[in-house]
Amino acid sequence: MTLTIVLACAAALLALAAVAIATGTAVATARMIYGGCMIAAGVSLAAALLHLLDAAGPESLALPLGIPWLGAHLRLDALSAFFLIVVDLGALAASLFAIGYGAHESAPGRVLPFYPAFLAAMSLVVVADDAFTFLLSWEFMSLSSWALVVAHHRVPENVRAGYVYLVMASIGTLALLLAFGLLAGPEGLYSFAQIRAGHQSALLGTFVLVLALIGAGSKAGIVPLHVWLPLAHPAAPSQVSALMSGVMTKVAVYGFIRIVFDLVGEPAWWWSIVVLVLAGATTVMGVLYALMQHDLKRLLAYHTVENIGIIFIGLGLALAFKAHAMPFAAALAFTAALLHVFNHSLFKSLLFFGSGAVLGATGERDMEHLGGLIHRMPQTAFVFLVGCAAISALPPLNGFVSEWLTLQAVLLSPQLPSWALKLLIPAVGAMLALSAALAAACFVKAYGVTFLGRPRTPAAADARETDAYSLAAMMLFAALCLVAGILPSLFIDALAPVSNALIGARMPAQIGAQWLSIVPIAASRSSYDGLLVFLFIAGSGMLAAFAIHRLASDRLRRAPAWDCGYPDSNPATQYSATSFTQPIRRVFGSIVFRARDQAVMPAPGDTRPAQLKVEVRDLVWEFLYAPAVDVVALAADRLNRLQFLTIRQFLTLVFSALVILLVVLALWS
Amino acid sequence: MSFDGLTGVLLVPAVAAALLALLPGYRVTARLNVLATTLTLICALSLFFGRPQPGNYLLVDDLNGTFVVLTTFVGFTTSVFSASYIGHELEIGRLTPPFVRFYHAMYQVLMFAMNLALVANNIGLMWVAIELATLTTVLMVGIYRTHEALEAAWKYFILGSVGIALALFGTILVYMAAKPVIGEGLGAMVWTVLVARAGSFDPALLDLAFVFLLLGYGTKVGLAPLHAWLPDAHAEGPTPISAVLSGLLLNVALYALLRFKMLLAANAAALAPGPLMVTLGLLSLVFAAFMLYRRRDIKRLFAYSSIEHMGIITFAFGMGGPLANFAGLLHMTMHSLTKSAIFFAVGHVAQVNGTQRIADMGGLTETHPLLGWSLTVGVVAIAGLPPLGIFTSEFLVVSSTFARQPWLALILVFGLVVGLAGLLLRLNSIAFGEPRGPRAKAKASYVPMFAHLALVLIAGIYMPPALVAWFQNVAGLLG
Amino acid sequence: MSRIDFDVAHLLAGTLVLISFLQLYQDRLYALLNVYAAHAFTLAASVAWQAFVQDAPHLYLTAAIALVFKAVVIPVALHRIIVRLGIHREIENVVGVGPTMLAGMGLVALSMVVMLRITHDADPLAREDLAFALSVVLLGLLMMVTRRNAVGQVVGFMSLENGLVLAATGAKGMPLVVEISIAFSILIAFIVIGIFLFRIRERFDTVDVQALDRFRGERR
Amino acid sequence: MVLIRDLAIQGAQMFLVLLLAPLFTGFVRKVKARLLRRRGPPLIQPYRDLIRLMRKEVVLAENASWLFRVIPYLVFAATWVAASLVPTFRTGLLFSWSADLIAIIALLGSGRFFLALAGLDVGTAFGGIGSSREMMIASLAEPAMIVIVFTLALIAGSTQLSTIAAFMTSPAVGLRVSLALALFALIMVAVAENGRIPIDNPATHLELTMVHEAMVLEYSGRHLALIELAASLKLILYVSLIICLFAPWGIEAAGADFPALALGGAGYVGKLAIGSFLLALFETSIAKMRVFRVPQFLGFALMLGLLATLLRFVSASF
Repeated sequence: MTLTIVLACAAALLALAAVAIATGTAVATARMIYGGCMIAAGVSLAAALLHLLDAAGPESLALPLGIPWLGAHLRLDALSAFFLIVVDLGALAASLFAIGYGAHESAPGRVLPFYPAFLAAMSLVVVADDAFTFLLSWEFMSLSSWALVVAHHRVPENVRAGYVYLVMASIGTLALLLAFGLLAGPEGLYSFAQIRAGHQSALLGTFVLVLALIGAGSKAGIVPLHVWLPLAHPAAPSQVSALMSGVMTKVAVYGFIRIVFDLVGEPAWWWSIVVLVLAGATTVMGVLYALMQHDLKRLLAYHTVENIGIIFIGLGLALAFKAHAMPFAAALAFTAALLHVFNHSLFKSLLFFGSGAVLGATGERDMEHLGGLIHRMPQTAFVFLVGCAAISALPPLNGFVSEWLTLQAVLLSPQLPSWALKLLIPAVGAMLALSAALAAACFVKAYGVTFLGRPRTPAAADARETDAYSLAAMMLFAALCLVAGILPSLFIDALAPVSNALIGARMPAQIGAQWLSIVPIAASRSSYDGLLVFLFIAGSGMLAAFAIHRLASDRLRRAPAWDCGYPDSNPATQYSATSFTQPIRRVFGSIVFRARDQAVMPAPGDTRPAQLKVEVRDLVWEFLYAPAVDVVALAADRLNRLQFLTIRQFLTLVFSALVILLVVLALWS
Repeated sequence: MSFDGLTGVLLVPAVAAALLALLPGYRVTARLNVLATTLTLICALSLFFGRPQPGNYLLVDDLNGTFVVLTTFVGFTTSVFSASYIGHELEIGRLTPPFVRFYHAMYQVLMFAMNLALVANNIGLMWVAIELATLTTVLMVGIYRTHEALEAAWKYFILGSVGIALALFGTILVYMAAKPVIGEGLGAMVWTVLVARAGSFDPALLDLAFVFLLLGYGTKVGLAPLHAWLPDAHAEGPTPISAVLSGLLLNVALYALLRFKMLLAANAAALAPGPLMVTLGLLSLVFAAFMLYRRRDIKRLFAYSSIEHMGIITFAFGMGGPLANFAGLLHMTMHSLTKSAIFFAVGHVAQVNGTQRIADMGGLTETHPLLGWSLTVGVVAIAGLPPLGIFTSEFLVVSSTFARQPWLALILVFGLVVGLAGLLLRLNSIAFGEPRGPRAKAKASYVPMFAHLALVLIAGIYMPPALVAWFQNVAGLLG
Repeated sequence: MSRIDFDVAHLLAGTLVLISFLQLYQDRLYALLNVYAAHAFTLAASVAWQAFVQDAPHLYLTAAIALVFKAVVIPVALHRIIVRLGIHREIENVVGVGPTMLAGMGLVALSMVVMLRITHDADPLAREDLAFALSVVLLGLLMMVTRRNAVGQVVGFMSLENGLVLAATGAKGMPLVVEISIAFSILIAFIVIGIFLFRIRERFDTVDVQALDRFRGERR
Repeated sequence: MVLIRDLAIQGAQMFLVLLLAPLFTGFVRKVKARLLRRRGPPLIQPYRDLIRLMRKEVVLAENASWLFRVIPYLVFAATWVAASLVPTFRTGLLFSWSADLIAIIALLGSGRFFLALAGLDVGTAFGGIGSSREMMIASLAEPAMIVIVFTLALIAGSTQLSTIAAFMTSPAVGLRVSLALALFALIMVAVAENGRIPIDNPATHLELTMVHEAMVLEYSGRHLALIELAASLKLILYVSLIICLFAPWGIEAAGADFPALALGGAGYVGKLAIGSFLLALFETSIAKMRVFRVPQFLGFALMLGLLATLLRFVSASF
C-alpha cells in the first residue's frame, strides 16, 4: 500500500512534467507546478515516514515495464524508506522554496519540465528492486538534472559544466552496469532478489566493490571523481543546486549501500581500507578545495564533497566492523553515517537556499562582491547562520551529533584484530577532526564575508529580504537542524530497522536514557545530551545577560569603528575571502594546490594600485583528467586522417583486410 | 499466383516506380510516393496474418518479417518527411523538376530492391537485389551534382562495386560448398534448403565463403575499415536518402550477413563466425567513436555515429546467445527509428541554417525550440541514455557480455563512453549556447520525427509482449 | 568428366592467371588494354569450354558477352577515352613493378594454400578452378590498389570480375550465371560512363582519381 | 536528597570556576611580574577591571549588527558550560554525562566560531586579521586535541572525563610513554588555545601579530568584560583539564562526604597555584614566535598526539 502511494506520487510528478511542457511559463503556472511537486513530495514523505516508524516489513511490487521477461521490480524496505524520507523532505522544502524563488527565474521553460522529472527519478531510484529499473532511474536522474544544469545555457561555463557532468555520470552508470553485469551472471538474473540469492565469490565481490566505488562514488563526489560536482551544482538554479547537493548525492550513497551492504554479501576485511582511505582523502581535500573558493555556491558544493567523505568514513568503519563480526560497533558506525546523510541533506539544502536567496537579492555569487547582508536580509542571515553552525559541527546542532557518533565509532577501532585497520582508523579520525576544524574556518569566512562587515558593492548595499516562501523553507530546515541536534535519540531509534536489516544489529535504544541523552555503548564510556547542553547555554547566557543588565549598566552608544584608531571608510579595507584564507592557504594550500600568493607593489610615485595575485592549481584535474582529455584528442586527430584518404587508399584498406582474413584462415588449421 | 502481402511489398513499389518515372509535377508525385509507401506498409503488416509458403525464390519468416516491417515503416515515414524536404529543395532551386521525378522513381526502386533483398530465399537473388539497391543509392547520392556529391557518389560506387564483387565470390563459394551435398542446380542456392543441410557441407569452403561475404556485405554495413563510402554518401546526398541509408540499407546488408552466419552456425566443423564479427564490430565502434570528435559537418557526424552503432549491433550478433541476439535486434530497430528521426531533424536544421557546418549553428533550442529539442532528444537517445530504447539494448549487451567476456565488455564500454562524449560535445555547440544562424521560421514536417521518437521512448519503458515474443523467437533462430 | 576436359579447363584457367600477371607487369595504358583484351578473350574461351563440357548452352551466351563486350567494346571505349583525355602517358604505379609482382606471387600462393585445405571429395575441377579464380580476383584487386590512374583501376576491376565469372562458370550447374555476368557488364558500363561523365562535365581536368579526392568530404 | 546534593555540588563547581578564573589570571600576571622583578598588579586587579568594564557604557561601532551584541553572551555561556563540566574537586558531577570530552572541545570550538564572526562583523582590517589567524590556529589545534582525546580514550576506554579521571587515579595506570606524549601535546595545545606566549601575547594591543586581542578590538564595556571573563574561564578550564587528566590525585569520587570535598577543593586550588606558577615561568622564559611558525608548533603537537595513539596501539604497555 505504502509503495503504491509512493509510486503514485512519482507518477504524479512525471505527469506534472508533462503538464509543464504543455502549459505556458507564466509565474502562476510555475507556482502551480512547484506547489504540485510540494504536495506530491509531502504525501510520499508521509507514507515513507509511516513505513519507517512502525518498522513495517518490506513491500514489493512488479510492474510489466522495463525488460519484458523481467518486469520492473519495486521494493520498499527500511533502507529505501529512510532514503525516501531524505529525498522527499528535500523535495518538499525545495519546492516550497521555489514557489517564491522561481518567480525570478529567467528561463522557466527550461526548468519547469525537468524539475518534477528529476524529483520522480530520485524517488524511483531508491525503490527500484532490479538492476534495470535501478539504472534506468539512476541515469534518468542524471539526465534530468543535466537538463537543469544547462538551463541557463547562454553562459558557456554552464554548458561546459553540464558536459563534464553528463560524461562523468555516464561513466559512473556504465561502471554500475558492469557491476550489475557481474552480479547478475551470464544468464542475466537482474532482480535484486535473485542477486541476493546467488552468493558471489570473494574475487567477484571485490570487482563489484571497485565498480560500485567508481559508479556511486562519482555521483556522490568522492575524490578524485568529484570534478564535475563543483561545476554542475552551482550552475543549476538554486533550488536544484540544493537538491543535487543535498539529496542527489545521498541517492548515490544509497546506491553504494544497496550494492555493498546488501547485494554483494559478506565483505572482505580489507575492503574497508580502500573505502576509508578514499573517504579520508575526500574529507580533507573537499574542505581544502572549499577554503580556496570565493564563489559562494561553489564553496558549498565543495563542502558536499567533504561531507560525503564523512559519510563514507562511517560506511567504511561499518564495513570494517561487519567484516570482523562486530555487529554492534558496525551498527554504531552505520547509524552514524545514515544520521549524517540525514543531517547533511538538511543543512546543505538550507545553505543552498540561503545562497539562492542572496543570489536572487543581489545577483551575485561571488563573496568578494557581497558583505553586510545581515543588515539588509536579517532573517536569511539568521537561518544561514544556523546552517553554518550546523555544518561546522557545533553543538548543540545536528552536524555535531553525527560527527560525534562517527568519532565514537572510530574509538572502537582498537578492538579490531587487523593491524592495518588499527593504525589506519585513528589517522582517519584525525582527518575527520581536521576537516571539522577547517570547515569551521571555512564557514566563518563564508558567513563573515557574505553577511557581516560592510557591503562591498552597490548590489549588496541595496539588497532586499527574500520572499516569504523561501524564508519558510529555510526556517523549516533550520528548525529541523536544531531539533535533530537536541533530540538525536529519536532519530537514532528511528534508524534501528535500517541497521537491523543490513547489519543484523542495532544501536541500543536511546529513548530510555536519562534526560534524552544519547549513549552509544555505555554511559560510563561516552554520552552526549544535546538538549541539556542547549538548555545550559541558553540558561547561562540569559542569566549573564539578566545579571549584567540588572546589576551593571545597559547603556549603549553608537560611534565610528575604533579599529586601533585607523578606521577607513572604504569597504575595500575589510578582510576579503581571499585574504581571510591566506594563512590557511599558506599552511595547507602550498602543498596541496601549489598555491602562490604574490603582492605586486608599484614603485613609490607610481600611481597604479597594488595587486595581490593568488594562483591555486587543481592538481587532480591537471594530473588525472587533463591527460585523459589530451589522449582522446590525440587519438581523434590521428584517426581523423583516415577521413582524408584517396579512394585508392581506401581500397587498399579493404584489400589488406581481405588478405589478413585469408591469412588467418590459412593459418587456422 | 494470388496477390498476398508478399507480392504486395514487391509489386507496389515496382509499379509506383514505373508510374513516378512517367508522371510530371512535384505535388502529385510526392503524394503518390507517400501513397505507395503506405500501401507497401499495409502489405507488410498483412504479413503478420497471411504468410505464403517459402518458394525457391521468396521466403517470409520471423527474421525477415521483422526487417520488412521495419523497412516499410521507416520508408513510409521518410516519404512523408521527404515530401516537405524535397519541396523546400525545389523552392530554393537546389533540385530541378526532372531530377525530382527521377528522385521519386529511384526512391521506389530502392524500396523494391530492399524488400526483395529481404524476402529473397535465394542467395543469388539476394545478391542481385542488394546490388540494385546500392546502384540506386549511388545515383541518388549524386543527385545534387555538386562537386562533393559526385565525388561521394563515385567513392561509394567504386567501393560498393568491389564489395559486390567480393560478396558474389562468397556466394559462389557457398554454392560450391552446397553442390556436392544438395546436387547441382537451383536447389543449392535456396537458403531454406541450404540451412537445412549445412551440417554436411565442406567446412573449409564455408569458412572461405564467409570471409568474402563478411567483407562484401560488411562494406554495405559500413564496418571499419570498409566504411569509407558511408560518411560522404550520407553527407552529400539528400537527407531523406541519408535517413534511408542509415536506417535501412545498412540493416539490409547486416541481414544478409546474419543469414550466412546462421548457415555457418549450422555447421559444427566450420569456424565460428562470432569472433570475426565481434572483432569488426568493436573495431568499428571504437574507431567511429573517435572519429566523432573532429567532425565539422553535422550529417557526417551522425553518419559516423551510424557506423558506431552498426559496430555495436554486429558485436551483439557476434556474441550470440539469446540475450545478446535479442539485444542486437532491439538495438537495430531502435537505431533505425532514432537515427532516421535524427536525420529528419538534421535535414530541417540544415535547411533553416542554410548550411551543414556545425560551426555555423548554435542555440538551436532557443531559435527553433521544436527542432532543437527533438534533435537533443534524438542525440540523447542515440547516446544510449534512458528512458529511451537504446539504453535498454545497450544495458543488455554490456551486462550480458561482461559476465561472459569481461575484456570485450570493457572495450565496448570504453567505446561507448568515448562516443557519448563526442556526440554530446557537438550537441552542446549545436543546441545550446548563444544562438547563431538565422531565426527564420522552419517549415518542417514534425510528425515523422515525433512518431519515431515517441516509439523509441515507449520501447524504452514498455515493450508489448507480442513484440518481445517475436524478437525472442528470432533471437532463437539466430542461435 | 574425362581427363582431357579437365586439362583444357585447367590450362585456360592457368593462362588467365598468367595474363593477370602480365597486366601487373604493364606500365603503358595501350599495352595494358591489349593485355586486358587477351584476358577477356581467354575468359571467353574458358567459359565456352565449360559450356561445352557441362553442355550448358546458356553459358555460351556468357562467353559471347565476354568476347564481344569485354574483349572488344570496352577496350575500344577505353582506348577512345585515353585518346580523348590525352593520357597515353606512363601509368604512375604506386609501387614499382618488382614489388607488385612479388606481392602477386604471394597472393597466388595464399589462394592456393586456402583452397587446398578444401577436402578432396569436392570435385577437383571446381577446386583447381576456384584456386585460379581466387588468384585472379586477388590479382585484380592488387592491380586496382597499385594503379593511380582511373583507367588502370577500371581494368583491374574488370579482371577481378573476370575471375568471378571464371569461378561462376566453373561451378557446375550454378544458376543465374548469365544474369550475373550481365549485371556485371552493366556495372562496368556504369564505371566507364562515369569516367566519360566526369570528362564531359568540365569539372575535372583529369580522371586521376586523386583529382576526385580534392575535397574528400570535410571541407578543410 | 541525593539529587539535591548533587545539584548543589554541580552548582558549587560552576560558581567555583567562575570565581576562581579571574583570580587565576591575576595570579599568573603577578607571578610573571615578580619573575620580571616588577611588583605587578594586586591579585584582585582582574575583578576590578571586570567590574569597571561592566559599569561602563558600551560604545558600539555604527555598522555593528545584532549578532555582534549577542556573541559575547554566547561565547561566555559556551565557555562557562564547558568549564563547569570539567571535574575540579569531585568526579561524577551530576551533568557530567551530558557532554564528554569531545563535546567539551566542540563547545569551546563554537565559542571560537562566534568570536571569529564578531571579529569580522564590524568590517575592520584588524578584526579580519584576528579571526583569520585564530581560525588557522584552531584548524590545527582542534585535531591535535582530538588526537590527544583518542590516546586518553584508548587508555581509559572512555571519553567521559569522570571515568578517565577515576581510571587515572587507579593503580592500573602506571607510567606510560603515550601518556607523557599526550601530556606534552596537551600543554602545547592549551598554550595555543589560550593565546599565551609564544603563540600570542595576551598583554598587548598594538601589535600586528596579535590574534585574540585583534578579534575583540571593537568590544567595549560589558561585552568586553564578558569576553575577558570567558578568556580566563577558558584558561582555567584547560589548566583544570590537565590537572584532572594527569594529576587527578585528591579529586574525590562521587559520594564523598563534605570534609573530603573541602579537602579536594583545597587540593584543587593548590594544584592551580602550581599550574599558574609553571605557566608564568614558561611564558617569561620564552619569546613570542612569528605567526607562521605557529603551524609547525601545532603540527608538532598533532604529531605527538598521533605518535601517542599509535604507540598505544602497538602495545598496551606504552
